[in-house]
Amino acid sequence: MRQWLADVWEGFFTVLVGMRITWRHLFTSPVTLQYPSVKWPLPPRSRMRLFMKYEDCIGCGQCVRACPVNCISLKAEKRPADAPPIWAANGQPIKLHVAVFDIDMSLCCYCNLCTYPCPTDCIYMTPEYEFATSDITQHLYRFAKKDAVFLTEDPKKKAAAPGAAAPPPAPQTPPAKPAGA
Amino acid sequence: MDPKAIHETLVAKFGEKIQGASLEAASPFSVVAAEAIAEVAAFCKADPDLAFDNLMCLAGVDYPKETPPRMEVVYQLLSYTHLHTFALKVQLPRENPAVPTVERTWGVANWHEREAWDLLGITFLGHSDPRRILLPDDWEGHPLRKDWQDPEYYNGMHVKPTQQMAERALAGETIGVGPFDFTPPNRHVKEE
Amino acid sequence: MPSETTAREAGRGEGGPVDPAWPGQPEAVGTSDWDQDGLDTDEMIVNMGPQHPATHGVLRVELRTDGEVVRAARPHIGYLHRCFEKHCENVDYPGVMPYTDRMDYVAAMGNTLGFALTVEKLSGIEVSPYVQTIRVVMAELQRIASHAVAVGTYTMDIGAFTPFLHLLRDREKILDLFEWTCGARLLYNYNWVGGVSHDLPDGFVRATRDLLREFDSVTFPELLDLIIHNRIFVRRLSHVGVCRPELAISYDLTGPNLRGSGPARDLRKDAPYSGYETYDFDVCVGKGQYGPLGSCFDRNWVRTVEMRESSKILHQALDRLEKMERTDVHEKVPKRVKPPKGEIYFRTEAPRGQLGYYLVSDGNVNPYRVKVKSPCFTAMSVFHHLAKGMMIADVIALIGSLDIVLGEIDR
Amino acid sequence: MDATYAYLVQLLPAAAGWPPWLVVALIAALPALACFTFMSLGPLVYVYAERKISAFMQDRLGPMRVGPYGLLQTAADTVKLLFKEAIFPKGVDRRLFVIAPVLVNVGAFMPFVVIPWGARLQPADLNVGVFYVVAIASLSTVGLIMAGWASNNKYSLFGAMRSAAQIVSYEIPAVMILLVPVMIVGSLSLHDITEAQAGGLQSWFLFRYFPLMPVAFVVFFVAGLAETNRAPFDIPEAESELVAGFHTEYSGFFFAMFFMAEYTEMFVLSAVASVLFLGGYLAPVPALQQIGPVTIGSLSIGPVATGWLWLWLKAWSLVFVMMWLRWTLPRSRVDQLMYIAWKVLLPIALVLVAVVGFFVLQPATAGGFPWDRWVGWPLAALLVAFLFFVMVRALQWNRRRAQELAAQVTP
Repeated sequence: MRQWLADVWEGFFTVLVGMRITWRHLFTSPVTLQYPSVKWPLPPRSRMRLFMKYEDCIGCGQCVRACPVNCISLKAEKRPADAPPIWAANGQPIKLHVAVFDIDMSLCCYCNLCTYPCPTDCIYMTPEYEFATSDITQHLYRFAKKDAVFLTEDPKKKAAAPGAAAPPPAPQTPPAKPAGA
Repeated sequence: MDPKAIHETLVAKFGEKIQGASLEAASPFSVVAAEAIAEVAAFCKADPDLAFDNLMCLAGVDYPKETPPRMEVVYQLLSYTHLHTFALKVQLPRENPAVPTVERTWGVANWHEREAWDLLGITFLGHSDPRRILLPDDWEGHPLRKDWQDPEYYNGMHVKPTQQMAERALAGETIGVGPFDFTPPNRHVKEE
Repeated sequence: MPSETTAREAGRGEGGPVDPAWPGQPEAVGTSDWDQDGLDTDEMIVNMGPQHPATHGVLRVELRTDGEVVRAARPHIGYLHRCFEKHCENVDYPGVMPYTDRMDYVAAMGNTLGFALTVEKLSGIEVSPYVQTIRVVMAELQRIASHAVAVGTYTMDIGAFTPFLHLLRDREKILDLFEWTCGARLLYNYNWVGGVSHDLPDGFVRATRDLLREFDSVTFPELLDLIIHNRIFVRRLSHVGVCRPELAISYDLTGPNLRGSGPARDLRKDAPYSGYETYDFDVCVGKGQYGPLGSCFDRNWVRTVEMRESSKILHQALDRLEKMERTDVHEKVPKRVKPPKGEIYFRTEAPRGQLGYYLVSDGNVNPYRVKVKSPCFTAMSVFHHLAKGMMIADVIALIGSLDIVLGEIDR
Repeated sequence: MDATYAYLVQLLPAAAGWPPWLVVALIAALPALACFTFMSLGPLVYVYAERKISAFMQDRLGPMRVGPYGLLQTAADTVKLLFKEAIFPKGVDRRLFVIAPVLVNVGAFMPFVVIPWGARLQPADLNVGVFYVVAIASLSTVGLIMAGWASNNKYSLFGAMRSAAQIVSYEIPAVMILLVPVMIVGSLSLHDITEAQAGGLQSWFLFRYFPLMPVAFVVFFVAGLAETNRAPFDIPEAESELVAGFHTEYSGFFFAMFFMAEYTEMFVLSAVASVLFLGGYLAPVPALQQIGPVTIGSLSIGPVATGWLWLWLKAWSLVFVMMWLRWTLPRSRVDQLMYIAWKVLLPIALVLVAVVGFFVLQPATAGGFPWDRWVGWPLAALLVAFLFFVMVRALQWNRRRAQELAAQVTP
């Protein structure tokens, strides 16, 4: 009987304790957001959609080899010998003509492994995350451009040359790159 | 007990049936004759000095390029009493590999052995429930074998994706979006 | 309250195939006794899953029930099988990392940490203390996040929604920290062989401290009050799914599932890695305060208090981080990860238990063979033993208390 | 009926000359129509309230999209449900499948006939009102079993069986408790029961025989929760166990009908509980029973009877408590449910009936009042204060114990 009473009382009491907590939460401010109208500010390192800056790609194919899911397909051919020399923004000469650079974002696993080996940092992940479509072919991003405007001067030489009027248009590359991956 | 002592205990008990050992490796192990594994396992569990009451992992490995080609089953043992670990290894022929089950010693072996059968095709003699576990029941073949070829179809479905979009694009189909004439943010986030 | 036992006894009492091995001589465990043809007339087969709301993913359980009482249960797994182990043989070591993330997607940090440590051990790489401390911080934050999901979804299985969302709220804050650090919220690819992918951002320590303070002082006591000590919750669980230590060890239950049965075995104490031996923390075990030791309540209880212990470890690790000099987190990352020929079995204490990697290397850039001993896989293998004689509602409680993630079972 | 007739004649003086059958049909149809419209629109509000309340308790926002603050969300949902295809799965018994939701709704709506909204605002003042409510509300059980059986689904069948067992068990303590006010009043008419509580807050039955009637109220409320399948007794539709219980296979409009019935039952139960214990349409202070007449300039309004408002408020606050409970508590198990019904509620109810019956027979306490006013009320104040004190102390103790248990986790 005593056990019975204690059980009943404890059942009743723990219910009240729980109710007290939910009552308190009734008046705390919500933590959720109204998503499309209010957006969470993303931290700068967010890894979302991949982007490849075609003007800086030297066609080395390291990203293709690093990708664990084979979502990058690249076709590069030798530039003709008589073509004018061009450079990537960090001063790497572009020896190959990148005919095709496709990223299938429907396969991408957002692991960020492709961005590390890139010698010119032309492939990187952007904080853009709203790219859902109802057509899966819209997830094949074709980065190769027919009419790309390349740097025709070596940016390093230009920067070093005395009296260079303006800095090169493309942003500077980061100084050091972590090894590996 | 250190691996050497464990190995010696096993050799003293089973003699010829312990065929070799590698005691300096990162995970030391003894090689046990296939037909003896069940009794060795039972001994390992029952012996108070060894007291391997836990089978941490049971893995099958396929070595087609070794001479002779073989399959291995590796039993990773742990004793919760003494907190020492050891491994037993069984070497099997690649054709019709079969080894006695140890599920009566460690209950967990039931599923591990089913998995080894499922993915590598190693038969466990005397197993109480020799069904596939991860793959569908009507799957043919054992994918973790090194000579495994993906089938074209399974139940009328393409096992491989028909053709990836990138291949279609390379073949000249006009799909996909681009080119992109802007530079989105985040380019040099690596340096910060 | 005697009703819990009577229900089970009714299941084991008259008629019906009663398993002689339950509650189990360890010699007889391991056999399965599903007899499809021997169905009694008053029994029926209930198919629970793979689309059942409470099977934590795509688990399918066949139940042979007599009324509400389960006579026999047979779990079917593999609905989420992606053959992770085959993938590993075809990609290089850094490329394996994203795949390990996707096994236990609720606790991805633990998976990558385990694989990174395995490869490091085989190749003889020692990471700096700074990286080790970062890894500990991340692993413990992940443990809190993972247990929050485990306990939260468990309360939802039992029928209470509110604690689930309260816990997810705190988990989101942890995920914010992860996103801040490495850019991803769920699948991080953060632990690398020989380092971590990003250094901690400035202000990380302070933000983590704020989070922990709120967790310790608000969420955790509220969780205990709201649900864990609730009488209905206790009554639902405290006599259900009792797993004795011998059975647990024989079936290789690890982590909170094993500790819920009594043995205080934690790899962070028994075989420390990443400098866990230098932290002061306790191993949480089930106490059986409301019923027999090893019940669903005890397993859940261990998870609950482990969050508190993780927070204790985190406080110490954050103290060290503040004093420590920063080193390059990529310092030891090899240009090409090529471990020497050999094989290794290495295990870490992931949130769900011992996560073991059996790695065979033939000296190439690709692993020759990777076998994962996932804690959920072994935890699920004991299911048919514990489920016998339960009621259907208890089956849900049992699945939840084993805290399975189907991505890891099926791999 | 008389009142309705009076209204009718007032509105349409010509109606007095109509043939009697038409008049009778009209005076029967008008309140029925009014009742039904009011009540069937009710669930729109309840569902919205439930979603908002649950959201706030879980630190969420709840529906916000449709209309300002999501006010039109339930309307949109209703439209969606009405336009959705009603799917008949293979093997259902079509006739029963269609009748079942109708029957459940009949059981849910019919009790409104006898609920008094004011001294003369009552569709029908049956002299067996209480009995009628109990009898007609049980009709929905038949509907639930029909639904479970007709669905040709094992989960539905489980749900139906559970609900049958549950409602039959909980009917007994509920009816026992209903006896208590009936004994005090000596009438089964809900109107008479309400009128017997006239005289302000202190003469409500909740506060008579002080320690007894609150307990009776709680018992009745708990039994009512079980009868309406609300948490923590929502096991017939326990979504984590039985997917959705008896309405697993229902879709579209039929599902909407079950949904409507559930919320209507909630309101019915709350209204009946208010009538029996909280004074029904009576205001807590007699002066508030009617407002007015208010004279603004030359315009004179009133007197306006506020009875309907009071009943509505009381019922609503009980509905709120039900929602509050639902979002706090986990679900209990079938056998525990039976335990609570037979071993907790029924003994308490029996004791209450006996003791209150004794008091009713005693001339000194027959009205309930002399004993109450001078002993009960001070006692009540003391007891409430004491309970408050105990609550606070126990909370502190609970917190401390939780912390202790969390602290000493080593074996």
